[in-house]
Amino acid sequence: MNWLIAMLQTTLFVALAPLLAGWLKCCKCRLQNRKAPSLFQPYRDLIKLTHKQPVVAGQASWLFTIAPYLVFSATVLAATVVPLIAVDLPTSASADVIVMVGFFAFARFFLALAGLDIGTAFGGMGSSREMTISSLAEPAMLMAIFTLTMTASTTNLSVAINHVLNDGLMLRPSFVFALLALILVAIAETGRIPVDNPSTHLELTMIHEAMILEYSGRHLALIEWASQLKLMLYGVLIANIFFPWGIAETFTAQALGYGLLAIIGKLAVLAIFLALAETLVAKMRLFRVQEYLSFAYLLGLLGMLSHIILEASR
Amino acid sequence: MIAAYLVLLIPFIGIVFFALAGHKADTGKLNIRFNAVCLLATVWLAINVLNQGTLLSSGKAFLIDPFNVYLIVLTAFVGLTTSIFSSPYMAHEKELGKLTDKRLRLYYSMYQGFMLAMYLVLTTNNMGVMWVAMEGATLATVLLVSLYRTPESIEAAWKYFILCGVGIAQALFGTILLYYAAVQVGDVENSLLWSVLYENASKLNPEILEIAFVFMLVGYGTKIGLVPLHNWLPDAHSEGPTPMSAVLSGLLLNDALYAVVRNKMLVDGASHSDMAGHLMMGFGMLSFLVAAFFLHRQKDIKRLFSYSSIEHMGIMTFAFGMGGPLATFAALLHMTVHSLTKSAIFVTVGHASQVAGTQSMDKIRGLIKTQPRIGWGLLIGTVAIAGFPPFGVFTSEFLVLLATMHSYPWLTPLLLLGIGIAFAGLFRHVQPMVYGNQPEGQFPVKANLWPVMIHLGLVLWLGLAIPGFLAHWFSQATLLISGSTPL
Amino acid sequence: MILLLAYGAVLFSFASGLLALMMDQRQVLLGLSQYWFKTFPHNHQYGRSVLEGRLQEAHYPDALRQAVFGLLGLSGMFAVLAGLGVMVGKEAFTDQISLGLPWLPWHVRFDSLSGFFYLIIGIGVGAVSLYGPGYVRAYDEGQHPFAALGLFTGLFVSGMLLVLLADDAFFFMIAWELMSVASYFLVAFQHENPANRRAAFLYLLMAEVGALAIILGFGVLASFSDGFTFDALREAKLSSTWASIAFVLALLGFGMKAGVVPIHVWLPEAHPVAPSHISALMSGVMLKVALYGLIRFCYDLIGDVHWQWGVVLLIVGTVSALGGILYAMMQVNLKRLLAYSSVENIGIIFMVLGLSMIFMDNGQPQLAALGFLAALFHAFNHALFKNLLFLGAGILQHQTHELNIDLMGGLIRRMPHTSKLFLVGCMSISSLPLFNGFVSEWLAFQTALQVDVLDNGVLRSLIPVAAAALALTAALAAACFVKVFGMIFLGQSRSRHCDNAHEVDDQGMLAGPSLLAGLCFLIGIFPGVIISLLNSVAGQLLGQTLPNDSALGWLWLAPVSAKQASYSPPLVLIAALIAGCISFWYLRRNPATVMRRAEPWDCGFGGLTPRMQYSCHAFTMPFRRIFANAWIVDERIDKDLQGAMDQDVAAIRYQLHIQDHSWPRLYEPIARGVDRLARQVGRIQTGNIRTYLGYSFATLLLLLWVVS
Amino acid sequence: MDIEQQDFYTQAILSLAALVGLTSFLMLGQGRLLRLIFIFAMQGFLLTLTAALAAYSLDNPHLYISAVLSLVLKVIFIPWMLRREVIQMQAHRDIEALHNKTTVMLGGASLMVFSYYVLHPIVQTTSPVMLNALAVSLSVVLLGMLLMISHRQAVAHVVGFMAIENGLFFAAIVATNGMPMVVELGVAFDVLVAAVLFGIFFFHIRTSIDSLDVDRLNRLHEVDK
Repeated sequence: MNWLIAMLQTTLFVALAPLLAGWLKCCKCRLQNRKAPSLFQPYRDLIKLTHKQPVVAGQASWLFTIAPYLVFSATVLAATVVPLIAVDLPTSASADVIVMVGFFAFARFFLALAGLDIGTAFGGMGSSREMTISSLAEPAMLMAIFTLTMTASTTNLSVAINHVLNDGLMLRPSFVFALLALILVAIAETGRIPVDNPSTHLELTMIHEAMILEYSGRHLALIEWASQLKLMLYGVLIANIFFPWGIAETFTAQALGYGLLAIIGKLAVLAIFLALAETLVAKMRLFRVQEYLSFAYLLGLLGMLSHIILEASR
Repeated sequence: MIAAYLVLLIPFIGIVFFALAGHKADTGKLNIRFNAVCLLATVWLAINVLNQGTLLSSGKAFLIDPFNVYLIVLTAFVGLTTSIFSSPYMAHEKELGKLTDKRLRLYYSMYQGFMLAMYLVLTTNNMGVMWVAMEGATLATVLLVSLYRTPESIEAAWKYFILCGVGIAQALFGTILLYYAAVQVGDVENSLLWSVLYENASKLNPEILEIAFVFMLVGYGTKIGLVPLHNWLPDAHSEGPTPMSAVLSGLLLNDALYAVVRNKMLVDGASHSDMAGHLMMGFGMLSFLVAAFFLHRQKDIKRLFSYSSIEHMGIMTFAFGMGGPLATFAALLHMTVHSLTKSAIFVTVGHASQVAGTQSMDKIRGLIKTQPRIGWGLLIGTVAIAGFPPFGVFTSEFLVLLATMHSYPWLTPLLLLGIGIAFAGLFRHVQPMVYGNQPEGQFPVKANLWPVMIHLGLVLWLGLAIPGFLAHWFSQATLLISGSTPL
Repeated sequence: MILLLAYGAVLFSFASGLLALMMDQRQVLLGLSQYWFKTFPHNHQYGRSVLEGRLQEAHYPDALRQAVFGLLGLSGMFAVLAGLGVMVGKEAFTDQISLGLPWLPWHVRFDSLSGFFYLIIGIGVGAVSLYGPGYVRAYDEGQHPFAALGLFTGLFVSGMLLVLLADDAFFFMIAWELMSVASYFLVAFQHENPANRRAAFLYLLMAEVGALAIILGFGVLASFSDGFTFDALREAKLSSTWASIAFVLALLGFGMKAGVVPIHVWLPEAHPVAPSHISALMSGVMLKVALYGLIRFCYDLIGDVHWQWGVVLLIVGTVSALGGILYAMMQVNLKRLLAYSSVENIGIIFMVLGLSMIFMDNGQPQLAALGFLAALFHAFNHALFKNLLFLGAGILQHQTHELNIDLMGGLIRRMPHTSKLFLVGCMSISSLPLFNGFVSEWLAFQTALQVDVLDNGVLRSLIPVAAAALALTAALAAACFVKVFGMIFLGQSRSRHCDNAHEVDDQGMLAGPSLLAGLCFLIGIFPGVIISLLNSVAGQLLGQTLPNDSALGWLWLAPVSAKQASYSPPLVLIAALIAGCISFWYLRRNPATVMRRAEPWDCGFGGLTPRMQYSCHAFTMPFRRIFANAWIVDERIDKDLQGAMDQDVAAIRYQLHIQDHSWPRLYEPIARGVDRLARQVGRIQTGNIRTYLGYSFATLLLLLWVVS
Repeated sequence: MDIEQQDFYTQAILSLAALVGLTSFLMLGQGRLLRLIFIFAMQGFLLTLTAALAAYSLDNPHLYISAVLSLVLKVIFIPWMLRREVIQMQAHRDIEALHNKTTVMLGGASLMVFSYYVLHPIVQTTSPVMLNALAVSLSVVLLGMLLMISHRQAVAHVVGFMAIENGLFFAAIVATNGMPMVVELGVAFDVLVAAVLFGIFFFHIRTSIDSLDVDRLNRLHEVDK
């Protein structure tokens, strides 16, 4: 039963991801005084892509064709770890938050390799930048997460969320810092403004898009889906770690339903904030990103230190 | 005891014989035979000592105890292997026209003369005779250093002569002081006999003995090559014929150190301060460090290894000075393995410079490719002398280091520094010589490398396991010198 | 029995070395065999024909190489068996060999710790013995005699094995130096290249200095005890200061061999120039032996570790990890890069070991055991994947005669098997989930996150920072190996050599790496096997094992408690397979969407050329900008100008030279200082005899003044 | 110690010691080779006298042998040989200008004081006469070295070397009434051989550097020029 719920949750995760992307796009368009596409446009795009014949560069190797599947699977696996609507699911015990970061690394590894496979300048550029940014973002993210895990003295996300839930509403300075750090990292990792712009194909500013420039058809669909999933993952992380209320602690239909509603609500609000930020802030130069990320790292560090100095029991 | 007389008699005959017939074609082989017989005699002597313990001749003129018996065998052994090496070497030199018949006669005669002096230094019980023999060794070798009659070799020989002569004169003054101290407490006739002195050591006047020791140390120390009395050593080693360098490094330095240690035993018996030991430690450490730096600046291959000899003599002096069973044992072992290794190295060095036609290290290249045996011999020899196991030099250096750590821990950084620098100095020069491609116009020479292999084999054996009888002698000698055994 | 296996491993490796010497002695062997069959003519007809066939001139070299590596393989197998046996048996064996000093025979002790490292060596040697025959065939016998290579390989392996067996300081040092010297000769094997000579010299020099430091470390312990046997040294009662001095000496000595920053410089010089299977052994195995030495020295001999040492290790490890990977990233020589990456991994191991020490001294033996376990596990993993990568690099060098990453490219199509094996290595070393590297890194994080139990505020804030540095290291490693794999195997070929490259013919050369790759994956999925073995090591050394790590069943990894953290690689693998299969099946079911090949997008400029690809330097440019101070970067762009007023650029040359900070900061000053001092000292030797007499005179007067 | 209270032997020994010391000083300041050799022969003669006196007073016959040895070697043979070589090599006209004669002489004087200082501890165990004699012989040894250090002529070096030997000889006679016979003979033999070798070397050096100036023997050095 628990396993079923876990699978259901994962499926839900995968299924809802394009919706979040659509909602985000909607919000953004509204904020920019443009006419918004349908909320379900991402689904249509994905379906369209899967029906197309994929065109692959002549010199592409097997790695190029297998990479999208790997990227997608790894992201899905990451999704199994993160509690979406309920805690204490068995899947979240099979891997903890460090493994989740590992899954992200896995996906990125293959995406970057795929970018290099064809031998175009764009692919190399994208891979290089992606690896740079992510290698800076990863420690910052772990720093933020460690603050949480040290508070709850576990790396198991589900247990940690439980811990926050049980503690009730407490103002922890460390959480504030960690939250900010995690938001900054999430923006960088999911390729949003001001680090990257998902909607640009301007040659010199692309990061994520440059890597996947050669993809088409179902391969592109998988990669797009994976990145939507990743966006949602980060959203859920932020929402459920720092504002876990509403998540189901028992596996009754009612609790699960509440959980679902709660997370949808939280994500909707988060997306609005993100859209707002993307509208207000301009994309920064590539070599400013390190300052941005080191700021995130600093926040994470501050969170950690404030946990140790201000909050720890001894 | 007959064996001891035999050991002295054979080289004496050798001197006369070769002085008359040293230029004949097969003299080299004859020289080998003389040395071989001598080695047999020393082995016989050693067996006697092993069976009967310390031997004292009837007139007390000769004393064979565990401290010198192994040095005697070692001397005979190195003398033999070096003569094996010198036979083709000298023939080659004669072919090149560097030597005449007359000089060959001189060479072989003085070779035996040197051996005689060495045996006499070791076997005699009389400190005066020891001095005479030591001076005799200088006299025997000084003309060999200038054998090639080049300006450099004459200069080197002159410096060797004057510095060692003056130095050793100080040792005589020390001996006179020793005698002076001894006649005040004992009978006049036997007062210079070491065995008598050693028995009466506690009665001797410590102040006189300390002053005497200073003279001895400066005197014999010149022959050991202790810095700053060492200046003759690299010159003499580099300019003389290579077999001479091999025996100088392998034997003469040892014997001089032997003389110093004999005297130190007396001083230690008389005085309870550690003055003698501390002086030796100071000199040893200084020589070791300075020689290590000198290694970096060498251009001549034989000079390089002569500085390495200074360095190792420094270690031994240091270890003897430190006293204590462990350090003494280490020093005794080091004497053995250093002699074996260094003479082996000089053999390969001799051939290497014949291969390249020069002693200048810049011009010696690619030995392994030219003549693998010489190249590998030099390389392995250097590895051994640098103190890498499983060669015996490692064992002794290991023990010295540990003993130092135990007694004078604040000196260990200096030792560490010195060994590291010396090692770098050796290898930065040796590596380019043995490695690399064969240069144009460099061809193999006829060489007999059995001595090298035997020596290195022995050093390897000593590094892996010290045979029982040798261990017994070492520990007896350690007992004699330091008052207790490491066992 | 197990001890016999252990001895067998040593003897076989030794025998393989000796057998290699027979390369030039075919006639002797022929004579011997004829004599043998003449004496016993009746039996062994079959054996005779085989043997004589092998001894024919045409077959002899190959047969001998096979035999030598076969013996080495046997040695590896015995080592694995002995190691497993002792760890499973949880019992220590002691023995004495009557060699050595008269009052100190060689003491031998074989316990779980030795056993674990035996296992590492055994696997490494086993893989190399499969790989070796094919690899060394390429050497020209006249130029690079196999006798030397085989002899020193055998000695090297037996030296490493003996280090693990040693139970007294003297024997330990002999074995240790045997290992160093033998590997020195291997580094110098192709000595006609100046780079080899330089590397060999540097290596031997640092090995020597390190060994001296170790001897002194033993000396400190021996000063407070009576004897050199490890039993005696364990009894030594040290004051805290002396214990710390001993620790620093040991760290210096073993760290020099292990290659921690800043005493790592021999590593990136020596590993690239040695034959690849030797670099694999050096990097994959020998560095672990150094680690063994440190563990033996600190945990076993000194006994009670201080948390301050842990902090030192943590800092040294962090610096090495970050420094190592940053330097690695900038390299274009593949083996040099791998060598720097070894520095990084050793750094990680040291970090975790430091954590273990900190917990140990703070009364948390269980967490100490966790850290210890993580460190050893990472050592094991590193041995596997670094061995794999070096062997892969050897294949590449063998096939393309090239080690410069910037001149490779597109090999995934020409060398499909190699590329797959190499990919496994890259994934493991980048610590991606499902592979072994990840497990140990995960354990390392788990250790670091237990910092809450400590009281000391400094430690509590230091350790998380170190953990973040570890995260950064891992991410950088991933970037680095994306570069490596991408530049070598992906894209288009950048040189003629690579155009003509093809897959290796020799099955053995693929079998060795395949073995390692398989282990990388298997252990990534079933880490419990190694952990239970390691538990026996920790139990014997620290007296503490991890709590029932099998509480959740053998599928799970829960080092502290299931509540705190758990990881189940098999489940993850299953889930990944499910997700992958579903998506694969779903998307490919429509036959109309068959893949079509076309030209890649070239912005309309008419065809891509290999020169348009990102190169190594281009790929790492952002890192170079961001971590600018980590290297000494010398970047130069020369333009050839032509035309009127010199305004047209005809050609651009780009030069990049990247140097390690430790050279100009540490080593060059030392070298200059020695040279300067040597020059000063040389002034003693003036050549004037009167000066010399003056020295003698002054010495005499001085001494007389001193004694009177 | 009052010299009036000593017996005649002691008085004579002390006077001879003073004379030996004086000859050493004279040699130290001497720049002309032939005169140097002459003073050296004088010193040898004084030693012969001392040995003979000691032999006579102490009734020690083997000291007579020492006296004869020293007469033959140090008064006759070596000076004769040196003189012959110097004249043969046309070196007797060379006058060596000592740069800082005063300093050297003062240094010599302080060496004498130093010798007393060094040997002073011995005074407890022995008569002051012995101390004086030993101190003089030590200073002769040291002055011999100083002679070698300050002179550049090879011949002067040989003289210095032999002067050191003289100091030792003097010490041996005065302090211990001579060494055991075998040692005496051995030493004498060594000195003889050394003297012969020196002769050979003069010839070699002369042919190789065309001079007997030891400062020109400086090919083997390790100083960066």
